[in-house]
Amino acid sequence: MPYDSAFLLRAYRTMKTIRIFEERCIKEFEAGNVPGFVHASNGQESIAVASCIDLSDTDIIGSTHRGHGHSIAKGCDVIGMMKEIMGKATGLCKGKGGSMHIADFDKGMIGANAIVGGGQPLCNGAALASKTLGTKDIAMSFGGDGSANQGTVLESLNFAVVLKLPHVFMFENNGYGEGTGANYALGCDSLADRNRAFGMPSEYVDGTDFFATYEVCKRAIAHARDGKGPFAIEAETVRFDGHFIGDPQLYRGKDEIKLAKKNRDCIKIFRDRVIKEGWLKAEEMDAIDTEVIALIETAVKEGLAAPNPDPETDLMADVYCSY
Amino acid sequence: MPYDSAFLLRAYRTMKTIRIFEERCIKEFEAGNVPGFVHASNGQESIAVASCIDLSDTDIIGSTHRGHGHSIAKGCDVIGMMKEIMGKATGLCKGKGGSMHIADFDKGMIGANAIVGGGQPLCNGAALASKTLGTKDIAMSFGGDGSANQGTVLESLNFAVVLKLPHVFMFENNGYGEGTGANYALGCDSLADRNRAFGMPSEYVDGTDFFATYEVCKRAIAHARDGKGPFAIEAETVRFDGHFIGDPQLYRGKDEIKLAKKNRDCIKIFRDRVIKEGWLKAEEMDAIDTEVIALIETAVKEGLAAPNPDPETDLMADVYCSY
Amino acid sequence: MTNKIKGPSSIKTYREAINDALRQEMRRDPRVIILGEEVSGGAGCEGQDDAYGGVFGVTKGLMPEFGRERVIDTPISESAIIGAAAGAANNGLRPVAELMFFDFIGVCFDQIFNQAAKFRYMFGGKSRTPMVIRGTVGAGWRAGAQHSSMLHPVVTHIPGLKVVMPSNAYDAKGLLIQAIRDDDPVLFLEHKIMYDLKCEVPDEAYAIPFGEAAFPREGTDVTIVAISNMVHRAIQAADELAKEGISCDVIDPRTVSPLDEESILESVEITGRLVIVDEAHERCSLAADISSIVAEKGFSSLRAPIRKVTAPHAPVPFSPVLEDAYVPSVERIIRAVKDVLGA
Amino acid sequence: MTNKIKGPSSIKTYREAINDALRQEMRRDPRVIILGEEVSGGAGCEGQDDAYGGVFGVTKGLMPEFGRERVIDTPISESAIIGAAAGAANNGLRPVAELMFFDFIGVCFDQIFNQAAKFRYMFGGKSRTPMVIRGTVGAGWRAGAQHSSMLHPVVTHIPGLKVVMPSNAYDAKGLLIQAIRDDDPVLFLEHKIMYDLKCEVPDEAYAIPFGEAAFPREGTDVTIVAISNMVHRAIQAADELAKEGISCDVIDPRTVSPLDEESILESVEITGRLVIVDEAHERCSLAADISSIVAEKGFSSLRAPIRKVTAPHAPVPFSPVLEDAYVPSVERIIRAVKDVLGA
Ligand SMILES: Cc1ncc(C[n+]2csc(CCOP(=O)(O)OP(=O)(O)O)c2C)c(N)n1
Ligand SMILES: Cc1ncc(C[n+]2csc(CCOP(=O)(O)OP(=O)(O)O)c2C)c(N)n1
Ligand SMILES: [Mg+2]
Ligand SMILES: [Mg+2]
Repeated sequence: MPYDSAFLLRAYRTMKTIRIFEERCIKEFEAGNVPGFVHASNGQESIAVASCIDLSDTDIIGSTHRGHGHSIAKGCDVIGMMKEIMGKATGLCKGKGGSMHIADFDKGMIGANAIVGGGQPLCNGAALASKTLGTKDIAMSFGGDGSANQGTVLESLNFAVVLKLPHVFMFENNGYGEGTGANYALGCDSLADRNRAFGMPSEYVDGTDFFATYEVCKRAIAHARDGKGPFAIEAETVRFDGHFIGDPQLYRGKDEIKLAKKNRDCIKIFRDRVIKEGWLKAEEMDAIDTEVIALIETAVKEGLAAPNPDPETDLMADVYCSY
Repeated sequence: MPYDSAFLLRAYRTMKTIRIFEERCIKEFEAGNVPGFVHASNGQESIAVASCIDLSDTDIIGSTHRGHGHSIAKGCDVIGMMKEIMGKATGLCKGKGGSMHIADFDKGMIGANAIVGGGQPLCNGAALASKTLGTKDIAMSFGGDGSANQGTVLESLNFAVVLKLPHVFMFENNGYGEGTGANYALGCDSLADRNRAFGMPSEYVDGTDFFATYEVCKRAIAHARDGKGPFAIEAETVRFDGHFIGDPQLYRGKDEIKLAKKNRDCIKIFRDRVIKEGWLKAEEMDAIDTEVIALIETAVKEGLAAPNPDPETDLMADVYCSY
Repeated sequence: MTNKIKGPSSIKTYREAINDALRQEMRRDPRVIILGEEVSGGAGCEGQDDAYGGVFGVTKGLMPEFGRERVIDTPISESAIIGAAAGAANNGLRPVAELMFFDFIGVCFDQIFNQAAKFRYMFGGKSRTPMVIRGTVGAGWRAGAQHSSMLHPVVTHIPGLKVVMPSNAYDAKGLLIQAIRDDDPVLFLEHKIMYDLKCEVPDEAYAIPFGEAAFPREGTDVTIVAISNMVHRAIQAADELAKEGISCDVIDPRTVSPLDEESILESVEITGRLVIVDEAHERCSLAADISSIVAEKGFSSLRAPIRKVTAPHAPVPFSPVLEDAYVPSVERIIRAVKDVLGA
Repeated sequence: MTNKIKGPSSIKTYREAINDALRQEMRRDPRVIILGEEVSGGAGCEGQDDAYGGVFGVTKGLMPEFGRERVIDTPISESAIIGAAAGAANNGLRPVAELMFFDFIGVCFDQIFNQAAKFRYMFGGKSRTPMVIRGTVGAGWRAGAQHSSMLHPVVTHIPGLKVVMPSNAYDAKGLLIQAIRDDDPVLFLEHKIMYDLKCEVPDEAYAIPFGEAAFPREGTDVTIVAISNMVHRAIQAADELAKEGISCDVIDPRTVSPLDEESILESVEITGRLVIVDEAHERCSLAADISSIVAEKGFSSLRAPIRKVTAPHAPVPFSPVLEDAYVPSVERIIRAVKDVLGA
């Protein structure tokens, strides 16, 4: 057995936590309990978990507008997250950030980012800190296929190579930037090839395959941690829901989502594989499902019950460290 | 004879005009007659001329801080240019632009640009105008090895591919961005390869060889004009002088410039070639030299004699087309 | 807010009025193109074309009429978008570029302030850059700190740019048509909270000149200058105050660069009192700007301190209770008016 | 402008004082790093290392002392530079990033105003971003429209940023040390015309707190607030006016965010008259900002219109005769002072 069962159970639990969290977010959004814009990452759980499962709390990730999965995979408290997404005072960011601005520095999660291409330059910085201080921590940035066309991201690739930064660039290619096809917006034939041309190792992987993705990430992380510089990964995946919750998704093909859910569900693929290989039993995973559902139920309950911030004291707090 | 002599004489005359213009700029700068920052392009003349010699006045070029050569090659009046560089009211831009902001819309020269990476997005726009209006004009942007790392340039490459714009991206690799080596700042092994990875034809050429450069440009321009989309060229070249006039150039190797002037002078290489091949006679070119020197002498004289702008009327003029 | 409308008209939303202006100008002038992310939507996808028509649906239906050649979906590359618009404007087109959220100027500001804004001046008056950048501004959508800014003070500071901020559908249509016909780069800022706001809008094309304020309420006690969505709160405040016998002169500059200084100064000459309402942060804001103009040119008329009612010096918070406290409220406007009246 | 200096000191240029501050803080704190284009120079070249030490020579000698690991030359990628600084600041370093010309914020503004400035607030007070961005501002170098802007109003507008604009070597050193030790993102704007300006500067490290103005001239007739290089013109004007018996109180806020409102208000309480001198364009400027603060909070003291002496609403022209007319002159300041005195 190439993976020990604790690892597999952890991977499964984390993916499932993301899935249930996202599904519940959608429900709570529709019920009017979640304000603003929410971008769910269900369908893409395998990448978040494969990327983060070997990272420590001092390794850094930088995320995107679609960041719930990365946060959960990096160890952020889902109850704190749910409260945050509901805008509550006891949320991870005291309700000031919301879904698009979750961060948890104690967990090495330096922020979702509502600006496409905002996070990659920052992860270069985290990697630079590690290199300068000699900590051996690495940084992993997440970005979508769409973000790969943002100049800030492109120049960050070169910058990371020049300064030999321990930074793994993870590009989740879910085929869409909002309602625009990656086929259209990426002028190149292969994003992995384009990234490689910047002078770093770069690999393509089927992101719906947890194990394949995990193995690439392992190599990439080792490369970065060993001081060999940055590494880029393009992981192909599927966005199960709209760009944002409420997106009518007119641009998607007939049956596209149905088929994807049937054939390209990374959690289903994981389950089938571990059962087929005899690595885990269905019951073990079913038990986790029950626990996860209960956990998210608690998160929602606590989220709904949590107090709102107080404009008197909170509106003007924390603009600066010192005044 | 693969090139007719009128063409060869024109190429020679234009390169020589640039050379003498730049050398004279340096002299006039040192004499205190040229204010501000001036970036001379001597050593790189072959690229400017090879790029522009086949372009019409309605084809567009966008240039850089090191833009005198491009302007001259595109047909801008050198007297108007000299006046502009001296800040005079009768300069090409009424003295408001200066060396780093010369433009001449009648000649399809839409501007030098003091922002590294400022011009490439604009040339996409010129190309888009041509495509939309169906004029068959092409746009050619100039940029240095340093500019290739600016996000605006990188995203413009992809943008041009996606919209299939008739835009030739010319990158003059003179080995330096100010006092930083291109080896250092470009993380990739080959800029031409990196550009190709964006999904457009891309070629490397020895930019000190006028003929090789001209042939690549011809192919690139034809490609763009035929509606096949953008094309990138990396032309290796030498900057004979400092980054700016007055730059002590401490970062350059011992004898580097001396050797370059000896072995990699694009005008010398051109002369030697056309004489060796029997395409032109030395005397023909010498006669041009005399004419060019006289022309630049006139430009300087007229420049020095030209009136300054009048703050009363000119300071607030032309901020807007309408108020 | 009654506009003298002659000829056929209909009730339109702010969104529809903008769409109408774009459509009429595109029909009239083949040089007008639209570009931006999702301005049509569905490019390179299996499903429907024109899937979005802009994420706020403002450009819906234009691609089907004018084709992908003139309604251009782009990669997520704002510098390339704005640069392409500016370069195209220099070369014969009249592009309307969309910044989905105006907050995204951060990744393309150079092309706006250093390029488009400066061409004409730098090049000695030899260029024209007839482009419009449409962008959504403002809080109220619970979109958080990076999608809710106003930022008009930043661009108003920059010479060479014109900045337009319509507060209603009628103005939106007329000002956008003017913006498209104008030969200078124009920033057309749409407050996202107003897209469903309706009023009567003429069917035919009309242009509203820049630099001419509107006067949604007339009065003699206090001048209130408000912009964009704040106009509606100012009107509400004025109507409340009217019940208490306080008469407010509400001025909507409509364009902030150029600014109709004269109308403001004339009003203050009568009222002697000024309150400025601006959803932007307070430092170096439009509110400060207008205050300083009056403190310089209308000082002798002033009978009370000039009050600014602005958003605080803090990013826009996500939590609805905080965001609601962040945006200047009708109550704060009323309080400010009473303050300057010493009431 | 006399600063009470105890202990050893020497005459230093503005450039040297900044270099001194960087060197002393880098010695004291290994977390301080410098990054930017040509901050050392010569990377990947055959010739000398530290070939530039910044194009203005400000960081000269630091790379030889601290190595390329802490004085980092970068590609021409300003978003990556500022992003790297911000990300590093979030993760244990105290970076000083250089924007060779502050005009280049156009290509990295997002990392400044949407990222670094907002982290602490968006993340509920859980982050610190102790970074400094040094940038050169201002006209006078005949560098043209894209290399001569001030732009401090743009960043002063943004909550979460601190903006520092020293007018002399003494302040430059003390304020830069404070900026490096400060836990918030600080924009440290150096007017390029002042690099060779000298004054007495203590040898030891010292920090000048933000938000405390300096008072280079004291007087009772008119308050003149001036910033950065304009302080010197204001002083010159004050000295000229003193000869005519007009007594000016010259205030140099030194930091514009935070701003020492109190000192300005106290001065106007005495003088009743205010002239503000700012090299930035006039619209939504710092001059407007200060004017509006006084028109709101110091109105009862005001005995005359508030005059702003600013650059015009035009890009910076290249031609020396135009550029000289563009920058606020001593004559214009004198005229403004006389105007507010009705003299
Ligand atoms: C600079 C910037 N431009 C545009 C947007 C609007 N926007 C938000 S998400 C998104 C699509 C991103 O696509 P991709 O990177 O593929 O990520 P995905 O949504 O597929 O996870 C866009 C255009 C933004 N937030 N920031
Ligand atoms: C955005 C921006 N960053 C930095 C600079 C300062 N600068 C001017 S020219 C230059 C070097 C450009 O190098 P390259 O593109 O190779 O052109 P070259 O000077 O060699 O012609 C730099 C860093 C600038 N003008 N604009
Ligand atoms: Mg995507
Ligand atoms: Mg170069």
